[in-house]
Amino acid sequence: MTTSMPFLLSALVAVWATFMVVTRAVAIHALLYLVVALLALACVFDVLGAPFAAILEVIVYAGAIMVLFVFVVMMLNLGRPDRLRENSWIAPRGWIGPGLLAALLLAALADALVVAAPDGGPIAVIDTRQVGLALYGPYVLMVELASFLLLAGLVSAFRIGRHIRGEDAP
Amino acid sequence: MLALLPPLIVLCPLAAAAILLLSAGRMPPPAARLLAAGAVGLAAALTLWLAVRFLSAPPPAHRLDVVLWHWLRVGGFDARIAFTLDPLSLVMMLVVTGVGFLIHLYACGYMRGDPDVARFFACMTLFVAAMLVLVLSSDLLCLYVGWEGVGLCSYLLIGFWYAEAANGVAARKAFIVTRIGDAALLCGLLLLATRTGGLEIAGVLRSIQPGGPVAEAAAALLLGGALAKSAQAPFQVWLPDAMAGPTPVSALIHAATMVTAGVYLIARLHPLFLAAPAVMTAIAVLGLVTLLLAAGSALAQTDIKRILAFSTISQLGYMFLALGTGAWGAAIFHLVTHAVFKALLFMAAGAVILRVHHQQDIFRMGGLGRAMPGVFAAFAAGAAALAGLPLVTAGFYSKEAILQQAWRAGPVLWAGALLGAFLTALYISRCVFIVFLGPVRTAPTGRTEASMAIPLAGLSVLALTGGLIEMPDAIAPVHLLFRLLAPVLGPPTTEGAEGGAGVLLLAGALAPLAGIAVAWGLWRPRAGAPAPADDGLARAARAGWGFDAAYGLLLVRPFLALGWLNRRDLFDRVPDLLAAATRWGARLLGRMQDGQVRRYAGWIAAGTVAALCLAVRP
Amino acid sequence: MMALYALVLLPLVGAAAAWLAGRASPRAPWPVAVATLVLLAALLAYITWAVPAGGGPWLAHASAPWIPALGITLRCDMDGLGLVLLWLTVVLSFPCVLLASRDITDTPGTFHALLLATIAGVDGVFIATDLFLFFFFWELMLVPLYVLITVWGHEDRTRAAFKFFLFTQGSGLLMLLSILGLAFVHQQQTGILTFDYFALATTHLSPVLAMGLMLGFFVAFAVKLPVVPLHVWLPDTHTQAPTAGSVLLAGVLLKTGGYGLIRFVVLLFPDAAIRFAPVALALGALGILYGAWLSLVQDDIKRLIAYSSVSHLGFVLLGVFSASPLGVAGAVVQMVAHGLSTGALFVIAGALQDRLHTRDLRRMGGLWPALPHLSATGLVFAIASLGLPGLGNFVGEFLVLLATWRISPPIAILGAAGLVLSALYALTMVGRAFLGPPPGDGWPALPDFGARHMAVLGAAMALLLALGLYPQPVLDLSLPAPLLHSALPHAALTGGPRP
Amino acid sequence: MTAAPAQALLLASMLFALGLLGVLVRRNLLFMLMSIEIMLNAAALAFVAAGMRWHAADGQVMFLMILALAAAEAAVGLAILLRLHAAGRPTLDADTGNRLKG
Repeated sequence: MTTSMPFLLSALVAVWATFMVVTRAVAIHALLYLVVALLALACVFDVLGAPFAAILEVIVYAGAIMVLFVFVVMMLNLGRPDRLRENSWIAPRGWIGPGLLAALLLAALADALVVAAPDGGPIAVIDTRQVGLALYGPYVLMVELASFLLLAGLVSAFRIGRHIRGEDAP
Repeated sequence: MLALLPPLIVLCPLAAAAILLLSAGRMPPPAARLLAAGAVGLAAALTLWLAVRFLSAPPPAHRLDVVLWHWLRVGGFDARIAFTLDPLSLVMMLVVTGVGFLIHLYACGYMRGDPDVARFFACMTLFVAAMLVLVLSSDLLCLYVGWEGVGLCSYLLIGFWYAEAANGVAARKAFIVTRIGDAALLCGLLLLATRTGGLEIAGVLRSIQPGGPVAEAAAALLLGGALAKSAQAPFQVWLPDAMAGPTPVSALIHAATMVTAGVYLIARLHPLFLAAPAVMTAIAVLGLVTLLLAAGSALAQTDIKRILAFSTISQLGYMFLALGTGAWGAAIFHLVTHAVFKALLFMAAGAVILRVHHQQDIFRMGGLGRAMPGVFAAFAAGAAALAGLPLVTAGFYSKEAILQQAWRAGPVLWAGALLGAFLTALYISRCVFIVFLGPVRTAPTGRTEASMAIPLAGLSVLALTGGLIEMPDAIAPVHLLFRLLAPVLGPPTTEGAEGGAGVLLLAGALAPLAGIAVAWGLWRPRAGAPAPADDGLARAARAGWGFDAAYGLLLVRPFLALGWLNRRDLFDRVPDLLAAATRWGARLLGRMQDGQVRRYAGWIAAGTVAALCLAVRP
Repeated sequence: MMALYALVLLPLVGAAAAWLAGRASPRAPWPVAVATLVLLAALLAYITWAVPAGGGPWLAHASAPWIPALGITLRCDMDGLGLVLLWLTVVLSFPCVLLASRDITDTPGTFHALLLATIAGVDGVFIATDLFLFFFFWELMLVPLYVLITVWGHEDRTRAAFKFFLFTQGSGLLMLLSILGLAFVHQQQTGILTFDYFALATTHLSPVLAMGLMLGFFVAFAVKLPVVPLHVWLPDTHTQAPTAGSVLLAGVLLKTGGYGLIRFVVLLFPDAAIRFAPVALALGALGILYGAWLSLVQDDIKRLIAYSSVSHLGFVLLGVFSASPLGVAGAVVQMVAHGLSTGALFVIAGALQDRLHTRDLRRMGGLWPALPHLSATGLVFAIASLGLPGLGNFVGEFLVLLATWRISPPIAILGAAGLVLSALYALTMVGRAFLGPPPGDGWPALPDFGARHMAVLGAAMALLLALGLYPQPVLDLSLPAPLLHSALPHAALTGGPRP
Repeated sequence: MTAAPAQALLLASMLFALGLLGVLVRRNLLFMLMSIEIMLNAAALAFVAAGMRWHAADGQVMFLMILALAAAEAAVGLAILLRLHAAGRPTLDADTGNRLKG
């Protein structure tokens, strides 16, 4: 089984960066690692022949959503005490159970892959046009659903975040 | 006409009991006394008339069957309420109604002033009715009705003065102990009914196969019932306590009639017992053992009624000894004479007790012979009959008949019975000497009523002369009773031991005289106050040789203790356990939903992993 | 004969009337209930009188479609067994209403309505021969009684009622499973879905299946009877129920268990029942001894009586599973006699609680001078309860023991030992409650039983005496009618156990 | 340029497991949100890899759906987070989340 170098590299970066996200104590560091992981994932998408997905990953995820996170982190006003508390919260003892569970999950998934490994084949690029045709053809209902979802998210985020200052105090 | 009489005789006391019960205490005491004594007196008169009619013109085969109605008829089993009149039941009826009437008469005087006299007489008349049913029944199940009925009346009357807690306990003890025997008797009936298809006495006796295990088992089970009812070892413990009842009750139920029901049962079913030799031996041995144990206990008692109670047990032992040796007629003879003289003794003792303010300790009495000569004479007559004073008392002749039979069955039995006769004379003479002779310790007051004196006089005469109906050949060949009973009990076995008959008679006559002489030596009136012996042997004898304590320790206490331990019902814990398990499980599951986001996520993940594992590798 | 339906409908109509009357006036429901019972007794007398002479073992019949799609009909048949138990129900309803329920002040309309509804359910149980209908009535008698206990019971009523409901309901579901299983097996064999008793009786069952289905029925009826390991609901329920509920429960509802054992366990599954008989006999003997033993050590008078019920009904189990007409007749007599004697004892216990405000025997004693009539009736029924010959209980116990002895003498001996224990607890109860010295400085003036109580209890005593001395009418009626509606002559069962 | 779908799926599995680890381990709501983003991305990757295997656009359509979902989730989640912070829970401790009520 051969593996292309770009896939391997970006995959490694993605896993490493993700691991760093999970283990960082400082929020902004974790966030930056998350951006790195997302960018590596975009590379993976590209290698898998999904350039449209790769571009959206960069623009929407790493660009828009992560900026949202950054804004929030800035508003949270985090400092040294937060970092120390964060360090105490991720003490090694708490890792055992979740680690076992995650390892078990990974093993189960890997096992599933061994049982029914999809055979590899030549990668054909599926471009934006094809995606667009599918999206506004058979999946048009899902587009509507996604728009509803986003609208609902917008409204609720607005509703929840409206009274943060001032009158909410009581 | 003759066939109407037995049911009518039963009906007299039964109707009186029903009226007294239904009046619910509203009947004035004189009316209640009149009704009860009148009803039993009427029954006695009818019985006497019946006896005359029966003896003057005996029905065919000397028996008269009166079927009243079919009681149970189902699935091949048939039981009837039916009476049989034959010489045996006639003799028993005469005893029950005759002695019963005199005791009722006596009770009219004895119970004067008791506010609850209607209840007393209701139970007494009911008892007479039940006892009559017992002796008249021609069906064993019908007999069982009377058998339990007399037990119930005994319970009610022992506990008559219910305000005293001890009386209630004694009553319950009497009922329960006899009930144990009743259960054995019932099992015997079940066995017989299964084997013979019915419980009619004649049919049962016809179908007996001698020596078979069925006969042995049935006889043993019936013997259990008889032993308990007649207070024989090992069931004798209830009778001394039963003296808690009023004295007429002790006289009627616990001396004259009910306790002899066991003797009657065995005599009635004697072919069954003849078919079971091992059981016969057991009867004789148990009778002898009881006779000696109880005589020993009587010797150590201080309560006059308890002396008489142990004496009753001892005399019943004589009857069982006779039964065990096959001397049915002798047993019935002694039953009759004992009914007379023991009723007399109890009633005389009751008269004494009334006059000395319900004092029952003989060591606080004394010198009463001068103050109440009539009662003294009556008691002395009874005591002489009990001791078996030669030639002039009824007790001598009946005891003599038993001794003769015991000699034929075996010298050991005879020697034991003779020792018993000596002890009997010893303890009753002790009682007479201490109570009636010597200095006065408690001054008697009042007078003995006429209604009490008349029965005493009548029974005194009977106690002295009643034995003349049946005499040993060596004295005079009079066999009125045995010949009367012959159609039921078979011809009397008077042959054998001819050579030694005179010697035996002499020995039997000397033993009571020796007892009286020794008693005179020990307890004759002296200057100092007599005191009860208090060594270990005397204490053991006074306590009835520890049977009570042993039963309490081995049976009653463990049973009750286990019951109290399990009072909350072991099985009741099972549902509680189930409920606890459910609650525990609920708490466990509830802990999973504690509002901790991360734990929820963990559970979701765990569930996912589990589902995944199942989906991938089923 | 449509009169059979009226047996169920009349109490239900009476219940509705009592409820409506209760809305008008709190004193109105009682006369309504009494009138309903009088009508019911008249109706039953009419049914008894209308039985055609020599018309075979089934005395009356009624049938109408109910849910045709599922083969469920409103089929009712009455045989002698049913008739005897119906009479017991009607007779015991009178003490309930005449003696116990008049003093109910808390919404008496609803109380009487529920009481009558329970009676309607019991009536239905004794006549229904469609298994679905039977189950319907089985539940109908359960639910009103549950409410009766929960609302009008004593201090710990909620728990007791809940226990009662769980036990009877849970076992009832087992019975429903068995009913459905039997109906489905029958449908597989014949293609007809029916719940008809007589049709289902012809179903061929494999031994294992028959045993399984029989056990479903057995558990339901064993809980009701009750049989010893399943009896635990009974003492609590009896103790906490209002007096009328206790009387009805002990006198009548327990009998539905015995009736069901005869009608549905032994007759529907004769082979399985005979194979199961050794276990059932052992359980019966255990029940007799265990009930009597625990009865002896109770301090609560109602609990004592409740455990004595467990002991008495062990005889019923013995009789039913002795597989002989003798035993069944004995079981029926025992049920009737137990209903009368224990019902009366519960009336007396209830009266004691009303007067002394306690059921604790340790706080009683010496009541005879204070309450002579009450104490005397208590003594009389205690004596009946200990099985004195000449009273009904003895006839039942003797016949059962005789039938048992034919099969297994050791079991019969254990049963006879129960008679000793019954004397022990009955006399202990009398001794502790009525005899002995009164506690402290005597009892204050207490109202004794009046003429109404004495008359009703006296009637019960007279019935017991009649049952004890001339039980032949009940014995003749008590044999259950054979299964097949037409062909079998009556001798089929009287001849002994079916092969 | 070849990459077996199995390898892409393996990568998705690893990322998902890491994300799960983050959700379970971290007490800070902010980090939990980040971990959720990782898990969403892993799922998206699995879709894209599947689409690649079948040469179909459906995988990327699903990716778009997940993207919308993630955007909505981030918006609402971050809003809640800010509100919590403002309402006196500056530590953003998830373990005290059960005290939301009352």
